[in-house]
Order: sequence, then C-alpha cells, then structure tokens
Amino acid sequence: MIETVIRKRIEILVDSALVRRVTDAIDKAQITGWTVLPVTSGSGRDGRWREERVMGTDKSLVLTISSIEKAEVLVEVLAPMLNSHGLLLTMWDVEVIRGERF
Amino acid sequence: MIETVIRKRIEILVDSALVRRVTDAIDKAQITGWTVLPVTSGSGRDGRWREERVMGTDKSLVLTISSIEKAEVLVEVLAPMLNSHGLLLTMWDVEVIRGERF
Amino acid sequence: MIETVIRKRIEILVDSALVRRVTDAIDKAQITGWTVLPVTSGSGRDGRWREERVMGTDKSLVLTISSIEKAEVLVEVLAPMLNSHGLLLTMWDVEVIRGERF
Amino acid sequence: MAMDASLFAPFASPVILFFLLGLLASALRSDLAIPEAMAKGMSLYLMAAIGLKGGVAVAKSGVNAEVAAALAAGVALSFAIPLVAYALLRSFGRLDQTNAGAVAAHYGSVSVVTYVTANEILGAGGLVVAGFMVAVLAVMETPAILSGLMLARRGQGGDGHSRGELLREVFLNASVVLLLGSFAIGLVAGPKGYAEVQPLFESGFKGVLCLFLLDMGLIAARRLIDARALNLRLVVLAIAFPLFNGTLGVLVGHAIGLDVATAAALGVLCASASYIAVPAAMRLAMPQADPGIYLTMSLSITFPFNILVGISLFAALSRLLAG
Amino acid sequence: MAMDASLFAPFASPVILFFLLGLLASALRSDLAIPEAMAKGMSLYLMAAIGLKGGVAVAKSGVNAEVAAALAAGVALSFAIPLVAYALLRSFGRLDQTNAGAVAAHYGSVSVVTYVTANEILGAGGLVVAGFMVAVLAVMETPAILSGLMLARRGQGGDGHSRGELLREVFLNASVVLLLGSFAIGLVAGPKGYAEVQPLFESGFKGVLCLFLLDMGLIAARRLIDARALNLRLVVLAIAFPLFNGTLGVLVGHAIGLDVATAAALGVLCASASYIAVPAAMRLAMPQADPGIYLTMSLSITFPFNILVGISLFAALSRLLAG
Amino acid sequence: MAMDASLFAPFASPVILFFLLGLLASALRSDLAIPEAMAKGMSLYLMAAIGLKGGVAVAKSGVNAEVAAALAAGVALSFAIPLVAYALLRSFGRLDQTNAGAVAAHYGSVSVVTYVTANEILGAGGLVVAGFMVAVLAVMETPAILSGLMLARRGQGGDGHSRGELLREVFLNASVVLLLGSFAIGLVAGPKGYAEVQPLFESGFKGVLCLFLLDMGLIAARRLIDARALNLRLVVLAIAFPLFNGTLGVLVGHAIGLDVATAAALGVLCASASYIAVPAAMRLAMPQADPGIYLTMSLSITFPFNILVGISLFAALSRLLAG
Ligand SMILES: Nc1ncnc2c1ncn2[C@@H]1O[C@H](COP(=O)(O)O)[C@@H](O)[C@H]1O
Ligand SMILES: Nc1ncnc2c1ncn2[C@@H]1O[C@H](COP(=O)(O)O)[C@@H](O)[C@H]1O
Ligand SMILES: Nc1ncnc2c1ncn2[C@@H]1O[C@H](COP(=O)(O)O)[C@@H](O)[C@H]1O
Ligand code: NA
Ligand code: NA
Ligand code: NA
Repeated sequence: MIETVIRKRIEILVDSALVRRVTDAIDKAQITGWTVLPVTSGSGRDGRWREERVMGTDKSLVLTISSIEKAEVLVEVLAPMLNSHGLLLTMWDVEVIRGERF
Repeated sequence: MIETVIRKRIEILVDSALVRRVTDAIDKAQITGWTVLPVTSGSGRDGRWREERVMGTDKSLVLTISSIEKAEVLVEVLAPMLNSHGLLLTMWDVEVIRGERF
Repeated sequence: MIETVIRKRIEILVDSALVRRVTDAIDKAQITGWTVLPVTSGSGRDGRWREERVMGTDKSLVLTISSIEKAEVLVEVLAPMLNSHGLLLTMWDVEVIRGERF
Repeated sequence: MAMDASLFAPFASPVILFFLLGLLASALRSDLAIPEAMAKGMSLYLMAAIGLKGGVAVAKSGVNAEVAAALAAGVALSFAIPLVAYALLRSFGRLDQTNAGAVAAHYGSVSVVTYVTANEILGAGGLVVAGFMVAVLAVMETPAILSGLMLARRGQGGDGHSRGELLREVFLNASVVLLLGSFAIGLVAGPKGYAEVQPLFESGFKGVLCLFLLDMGLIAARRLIDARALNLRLVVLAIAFPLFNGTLGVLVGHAIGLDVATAAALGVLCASASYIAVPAAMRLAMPQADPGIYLTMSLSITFPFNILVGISLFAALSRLLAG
Repeated sequence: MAMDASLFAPFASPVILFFLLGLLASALRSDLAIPEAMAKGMSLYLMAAIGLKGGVAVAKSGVNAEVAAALAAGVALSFAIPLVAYALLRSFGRLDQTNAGAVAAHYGSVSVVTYVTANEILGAGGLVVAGFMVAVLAVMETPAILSGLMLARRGQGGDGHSRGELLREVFLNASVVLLLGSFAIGLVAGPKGYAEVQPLFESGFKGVLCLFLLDMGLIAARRLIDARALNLRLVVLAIAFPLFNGTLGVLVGHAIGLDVATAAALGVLCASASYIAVPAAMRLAMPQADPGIYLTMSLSITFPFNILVGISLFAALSRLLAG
Repeated sequence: MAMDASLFAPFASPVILFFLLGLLASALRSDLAIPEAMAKGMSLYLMAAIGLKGGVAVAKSGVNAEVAAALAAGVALSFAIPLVAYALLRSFGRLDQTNAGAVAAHYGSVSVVTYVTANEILGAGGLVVAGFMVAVLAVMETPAILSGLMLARRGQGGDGHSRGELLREVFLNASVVLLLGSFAIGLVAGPKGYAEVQPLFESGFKGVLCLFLLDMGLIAARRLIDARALNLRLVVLAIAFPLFNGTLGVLVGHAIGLDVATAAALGVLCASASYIAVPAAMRLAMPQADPGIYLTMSLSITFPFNILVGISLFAALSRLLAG
C-alpha cells in the first residue's frame, strides 16, 4: 500500500482583489505552493454578494497544503488581515502522498 | 498561537436550479452564511453531465461552516430533498479562527 | 437524527488535459461517481500558472467520494501518474448521508 | 424537381454546415468545445435580436385579428400537444407516468434555435415569416410545462413548497422575459430606433447562428454518445412527434388564415421540442424524471431532425397547401 | 415644448429601453442574467471603442488650450467633489468617517458607462462631444480615490504595507490603462488606421451598449432589492449629489469655454459615480467600509438616475447656458 | 527607403499597437485582463473566419498542382524543422533529451495567430496570400509533434496506455478540426453561401484580432516576468529559430513556385512556434518536460519577435527573391 502522511489543508475565502496578499503570505511562510478556485456567490453578515462583474465584490478561494508548523506560521501572518479584511479560514488534516513535497 | 475552534464544514452538490432552495434552508437553520462554487462536470448513477449551457443540468457546490448543532438542524431540514433531488452532502470537522462568528 | 457514515473524500489537482485519465481510473476502481471543479491559478515548484487560455497549462480539481477500500484501490492505480504527471492528491474522512451509494 | 432542390438547398448554407461540423467533431470525439459563457452570450444575443426584429415588424404592420388568432392557436397547441404525446409515451414508449409527463412537456414547448434557424432557411427560400410569430414563440414556451406536470402528477399531491418558485421559473424564465422584453422594445423603438442597433443585431445574426449551431451539434452528438437510457421505441417517438406535431401546426396555421411562411413557422414551433426552459423546470418540479430520457430525445434526436429535415418538410407542406 | 420632447426622446431609444428591461426583470425576480465573462468582455469592448474614437478625433483636431483646460478642470473637480460630499455624508447622511470617505471617493470619480450612454443620447440630439473628453474621463477616475482616502484616514496612520499596491491599483487599474492605451492607439493610428477596425468598434457599438445596459439594469435593481444598509437620507444624497455635481460640471465647462455638448459631457462626468474602479480600491484600502452603502448608492440609485434623467437634464442646462 | 517604410508601416496598425499595449500593461503590472471565455471565443472566431475565407478562395480558384506542392512542403517542413532544432537545443542550448524534444516540437508546429496577423500585415502591403494556405496551416500543426516525441523518447519505450489518446489529441485537436472544418464549409458553401455570414466573419475580423493580440501581449509579457527557467542561450535560440526557419520557408516557397505573398506566408508558418496545440500534447505525452522552458520560448520570445519583426522581414525577403 502506498504510504501517506498527514498535512494541513487550509482554505481561505478572500476578496479577489486581496488574493495576491494572501498568496504572498503563503510564499513568505515558505509553503511550496497554492491553488486558487473561483467562487460564484455567497452570503454573510454583510449581506449577499454575487460574482458582480468588475465591481470589486467578487471573492476567490485560496487553497494550500502544508506541514503543521508552516500552517501555524501562516495563520499567525494572516491573523491581522483575517479580522480587518473579513477572511474566512478553515483548516483540517488530510492524508497526502509524496508528503516530502509539502 | 492563535486560538482555533472546531466547526462543521458542510458541502452540498446540487442542481444549480435548486441552489436557492438549499441556501434558504441554510438561512432557516440560522447559519451565518454560505458560499457557492462552480462545478464543471461530473458522473454518477444517472450518467455523465457537463456544464451544459442553460439546459438545467448544471450543478453547483454550496459550502457552509456552522456549529455542530446547527449542522444537525440543516441536515434534518435537507433530508427529504437529499433523496428526492439527489443532493450529495459531505460533512467534516474543521478548525476555524474567530469561531464565535459561526 | 439522520444517520451518517464515514467515507473517504479524495481531491486530485490535475492538468485539465489529464482529467479524463483520472476519471477513467475512478471508474475503473468502481467508485460510483466524480465531480470536476474549475481552478483559476496556482503556484508550485514549477512556478506560477494561470488559467492561460487553451495553452495546456490549466488545471482542474477532481473530487470523488468512496469507501475506504475503493479509495485505496484508486490511490494504487493513480500512483504512477502521481509522480510522472505531478498530480496533487489529498484525502480525508467525511460523513455522508445515504452512505450505501458510495 | 424544384421542390427537391429546395429540400436540399439548406445543406449548402453555412448555418447547417456548421451544425453538421459540430455533430461530426463530437462523433469523432474531438476536444472542440465552445466556452459556456460564449454559448450563453450567443443565445441571449439571438433572442434579443429576433425579439427586436419581431417587435419592429409589428410596429410597422400593426396588430390585427390574425395576430390574436395565432397567439390563441399557439397557446392551445402548447397545452394540447403534451396530451397526445403523453398517451403515446405511456403506451408505445412504455414510460412511467413521471417520465412520460416530463417528455410530453418538452414536445409541447418550443425550441428558440429551431425557430431562428427556420426563419433563416425559410427566408433563403423567399418565405418571410410574420414578425408577430416571435410573440407566439414566447407564449408557447410555458403552457406545455403546466400540462406536462398535471399529467405526471395525476393522483399525487403536488409539492406545496415549490409551487410559487415553479410558477416564477415558468413565467419569468430568462428566455420568455428576454423575448417578450425585446419584442416590446422593438415595438416602442420602431424602425427608427431599431436602425441605431441594426448593425449588431442584424448584420452579425447569421454568423452568430453558425457558431451557435456548431455548439449545438457538439452537444447533441456528445449527449447521444453518452446516452444510456434510450431505446428504439423512444427514438421512433422522437422522430414521429415532430412529424405529427409539425403537420398539425401547418394545418392549423392554414386554417386560421396565416400566409405560407407563417403557417410553416407555426408548424416548426409545434414540431420543435424545448431543451432549455423545460428541462430546468423539470429539475425543480420533477427531479425524479430522468434527463437521460427527455434531454436526449429533444436535444439529440428531435432537434437535429428538425434542423436537417423537418424545417424543409414543413415549408414544402405549407407551399403545397397554399396550392 | 421642444425641450420637453428632447427630455423624453431618450425613452424611445433601445439603449434606454434595454436598461429599463433589466430593472424590470430584476424587480420581477426573473432569472435572466448575463454571463460574467460576457459582461466583462463588453465593458472592455466599450472602453477600447471610446478610447480609439477619442484618439482618432484628437488626431484630426489637434491638441489646444481647450484640451489642457478641460483636463485640468477634470482633475480639480475629481479632487474637490469628495470634500463637499464628505461633509454632507457626515452631517446630513450621519455616516462615520470611514464610510463617508469611501462614498465621497465614489462621487468624485466617474462611471464609464454613464459617459458612453451620455455620448449616445447627446449625439442623438445633435450634440457631438469632443474626442478629448475620453482623456478627461480617464484622468478623473483616480484623484477622487486619493482625496476619499485622505478624508477617511485623517488622524489615523495609513497601512504602510499596502501603499504601493494601492497606488498601482489606482493608477494602473484596468480601465485607466485601456482607456488611455486605446486613446493613444487612436492618436497614432489616425483615421486611416482606424478605418480598418471601424466595422467592429463603431457599427456594433450601440448594440453592445444595449446588452451591457440590460446587465447593468439587472444588477442595479437586484442590489437595491438585497440592500440592507440604506436609509432615506442616503437615498436623498444619492440623488442630490449628481444634481449638484452635474450642474457644477456644466458651469465649469462653460466657464472654461467648452462647447455646449462638451460642457454637458463634463457635467455628466461630475454627476456620475464610480462603481468599478473605486469599489475595488476601497476593498483593498478600506475593507471596513461597507459595500452595502457605497455600491448601492452609486450603482442602484445614482447610476439609474443619471441614465434616465440626469443626462437629459445636463444637456438641457448646457443648451440654456449657451443661450 | 521604400523598404524601410514598409518595414515600419505595421507599427501604425491598430493590430500591432494593441499587442504593444498588452506587453506594456503587463510590464507595468496593471491588472488589465481579458476573461478566459472571451479569449477562447475570439480564438474560435478567428479560426472559423480564416477557415471559411480560405475555403471560399479555393472554391473560386480551384485546386491545382501548386496546392499539392504547398501541402507536401508544409508537412515535410513540419517534420524536418524539429530535427535541426533538437540538435541545436541539445548542443548550444544544453537542454536534456526530453526538454529538447519538447521545444523542438513547438518550433516545427505553427501559431495560428501569427499566421492571421501576417495575413493582415501582408495584405496591408498589397500582398494577398492564397486561400489554400489555411489548409497548409492546419496540416503543419501535427507532424512536428510526432517528430518531437520521437526525438525525446529515443531509446525509451513509449507509454502504451496513452498512445491512442495522444493520437486523437494530435489529429483531432480543436484547432485542426475547426480550421479544416470551416475550410470545408467555405468550399461547399462557396461565395454565395459565404455572403450570408460575411458581415460577422469579415467585417469584425480586424477588430477582434486587435483585442486578441492585446490579450496575447498581456500573457506573453506576464509569462516572461514570471519565468524562472530561461537563460540567455535559450533566448538566443528563440530568436535564431524563427529567423532560420522563416528564411527556409520563404526559400522553399519560391522553389516550389508560390507567389511572393504565399511564399512569405509559408515563411511565417515555418518561423512561428505553437503555443496551444503542442503544449497541450506535451502535458499528456511528456509531462516531465518543463512548460517554463517551451512555453516561455515560443510564447514570450518567438511570438512577439515574429509579430513585431519577423513578418515584415519575410515579406521583404520574399519580395527580394521575386526580384
Ligand atoms: N502546497 C500546495 N498547496 C496547494 N496547491 C499546491 C501546492 N503545491 C503545488 N500546488 C498546486 O499544484 C500545481 C503544480 O505544482 P508543482 O508540481 O509543485 O509545480 C501548482 O501550480 C499549484 O496549483
Ligand atoms: N458560515 C459561512 N459558511 C460559508 N461561507 C460563509 C459563511 N459566512 C460567511 N461566508 C462567506 O464569507 C463572505 C463574507 O462573509 P461576512 O464577512 O460575514 O459578510 C460571505 O459573503 C460568504 O461568501
Ligand atoms: N462518488 C461520487 N463522488 C463525487 N461526486 C459524485 C459521486 N457520485 C455522484 N457524484 C456527483 O453527483 C452527481 C449526481 O450523481 P447521481 O445522483 O449518482 O447521478 C454526479 O453527476 C456527480 O457530479
Ligand atoms: Na413543440
Ligand atoms: Na463624479
Ligand atoms: Na514553425
């Protein structure tokens, strides 16, 4: 059987205009990579939004896999933005193959 | 270290035409929000589908984070639709920051 | 309370040109279905990429839910491609409803 | 001899040739594909364009008893066609109540692209369809959904929660709103206002239709290849329905006094089957019905049949009736 | 009497009628929607088209003191308008410092689509706006962002990390680059080079504008329906601002010697509020400000007001001033 | 003197100016971007348009020995160019076997947009390329992929599983199918059928090409900025290849008796490097090869070089050879 190791998967929902800042933080935490997924619409305390053209209100989902240590570094780095810019961050354990990459 | 709490992450794959009904159920369960992701294609017992234009066969992925109690309420509310409308629901524990929001 | 069972959720990030090969592997492992999500951009050891038109560098995320046994079969089947084609595979336990389907 | 030529003339039109290219490319499993946003954009464009054009035509011609008769006939046919179709789907087609109702609803409703293509093919043969038929097209979209649902649910209580949602979906669905809306805009703006936007909506029309039919060909063939639920009986019905309903439409058209072209267009509307509005409504109201049946029949068999054969046939029939 | 007619003439134009259709469809909660990629594509097209056209016009007319005066007036007005707006938003509107600064920035900046629509409506009334106004449009996008930020942050240290990012966002944002870039291309290519691409950029223009305004109508009405944060005081300001700023713009235009059409266009620029560039900058620089306030005011109230009423009003005013 | 002017004339064309705008905007790190669906849509449009136009031209001119010679030359050159390129990439470029094979395949294949742009630039200089060159373009896409793979895999057993998939990818890839398909449609429909769709496919062509090249400029410059794997030797090769291959193509063109314009176009095809079909095939067949090398060379260096310099150069050379 193929061997797997446990890593953290972190997903961050963020204004598209701020994606760059989040991925810079990921690079700074020396995590090997990240992937961005599109998002169509949503609703939260600020009300509903839709992928509303170029109006600065659309969001993206940034996903990154990392070791637990680097995940903690990333969360520390992002902490101020989490509140000021209303990021939504979730994190959980996943099995990965070729774990030495992360 | 930043403190995290455990919440449920629920993802529901649903016909795009029915997204509204699912998000209404989420609102009714008093969960603070939800986010919709696009989906490109898939295959199941009913065979293959693709993001087939405006033909009513395309799907979306609705994602919501909530406390365990509210998650249970949501699942109860959605239960009839899960069968009749063939929703695909998965649910797992995640760590979140600013857990008081959910 | 509605009963849930534990299944594996597997997500595989793969060049869009190779999605077909991954879904064939899923079908071969006799898993009941799969769903493909679009992906916008990313960064890894090979540097950054963006959803760059029809240039063969765009990626997709293939998601499938299966029993633990079938998940193991799938991972075995995909193992050679994981290295040669640089797939990114993560896997974790989720609760599902109507678990007999998977 | 002349009729023969007119039957085959469409096959030299780029519009039809692009549709064939799409069918062929999918059959060969090429990866040619039209981006979804582009396909949706083209369909919005086509609907706005025919709506406008129809409205302007009516602004010129005025409204008369013929228009009212055509609208009434359209509504009645859309209601009635599912009843016959349902009976045949149950008996000859061996479908259960739910699936028979769902399929019947598709055949009572209409396909916008079939109508648009018919307009072009008829026009190339010198048959100019009356502008008000756009309004007939719009009003024929929904009645069939209601009779289809009624048939499918006889003896089963409906799903109360979703009634309002469904009615909104049915009466305010995108294509009805856009068709009737741009029809009204054409009426209000008239020929003068239309002149401003004519370059986009008229010059580009046939070219866009080519690309759109390329996409339809790709999708129709792909769906047929992936089809699991289809059997020979259903294929037979998917060809018999347009033949029967189209003939009925042409006859009714002549009976209520429509001209040759317009009666042929009514035939095409009756012959065509919906593959956009009705499937969406079915997913909401009858999720148990199998899209592998209703979409494959309407989109992969009836639609190509009408584009390649039906339209020319109903034109010939309408000419024949006019003597 | 004549003025009356000219005030209502726009309502027979398909451009305006499609906007009304969008508002109506959203109000009825129809599911009509324009795919996002298509909307973005149309907005890129419209900007490239007006940029090119403006550049070609200036290539023909040459640059003179009038151009310099108009550019200077545009920059000054964009800087200054937020100052007055801020004061009113704080006092009459009862907003906090952050939200007042954010809203003020929107009203100092401009809306490209309002400008484009004004060009068409003015043109239909025989008023041809000078080509260089495209450059004025481009330079008016950003100064207001800076004064808005300054107002919102008085007494609070700025966020050092993001300054560079913000300036890039502000000065190199997509619409500024595309407007000025295609303006420059028009200048260099001149009438001869432009002739090659005219079929796409000129013939299709009004039709594309129709579909784009359909989308804007859909979005504006939907946002208004979903709005939570709006109150009557803010609605009043969202109508008072364009009236006041537009009048100011027309007066300044006449004062610096612009012709009737061009002064009216300057009025429209002042009256219009940004809903693309500025919201994006605000999300970066002032995430605490509430889009439910600034977007709803600029997009759902001021934008429709200008399209339906403001443009005709400023045209009438400019004619009046010219005697 | 006259030649000098003709060399610089393209820089006043909006087509080239929009490409430069794209390069500049990316270099300044502006956020200007074309939605992906729109870019794909435009590329489908451009391919359908040149396919149709070529087919109609051949329908008029008929097929003769020249056409056969050009097709044969195209296939032979596409097979042969990778052999030379591979040797240089291994020795001078210091690439390993896999990457050298992958890059070589790109240079043997062709770039549709380079061809389209060349058509416009040559046409503006009075050089009308023969319609059948569209077919040559289509047949040159794939042979290079096969020779590139052969080179990369010498002495290593191929991956059996994927052979069929690869061949389908190669011979039925979207651009080959669309180019040949619309070429065939043009042939069948002829000038009369083409007239119907000409407004879309001909009038809009140059304008769409402008927007498409804007996007190409944005992508090419962005990729160059993000590039990690490139070194000076590879940059030198990415300029030497088009110079050498383009000259070869022009010479072969004259040798087989093509006219000035058509020989120049064959030169452009040889000089151009694929950045769509071949990269996709490489990801399937040689995932170990680094896109950071082959895409950056073909897209960010060779493509701009050909657009800005190469096309004019091969036109001048072809004129020179014709005396
Ligand atoms: N640690 C990571 N987390 C999330 N996505 C990643 C990670 N590493 C790589 N990726 C994604 O996988 C793609 C290929 O990675 P690589 O093979 O390292 O170039 C990247 O472009 C990213 O989209
Ligand atoms: N409980 C939740 N689950 C999933 N997504 C959420 C949730 N709460 C908020 N969101 C997303 O985060 C965005 C911003 O939320 P908020 O900051 O509460 O306005 C919303 O528009 C949703 O897309
Ligand atoms: N095991 C699975 N894993 C992931 N997605 C699935 C799975 N089974 C079904 N799906 C998705 O759910 C849709 C409906 O499935 P079904 O109801 O089985 O036809 C499919 O088209 C897939 O997109
Ligand atoms: Na029908
Ligand atoms: Na303003
Ligand atoms: Na080449």
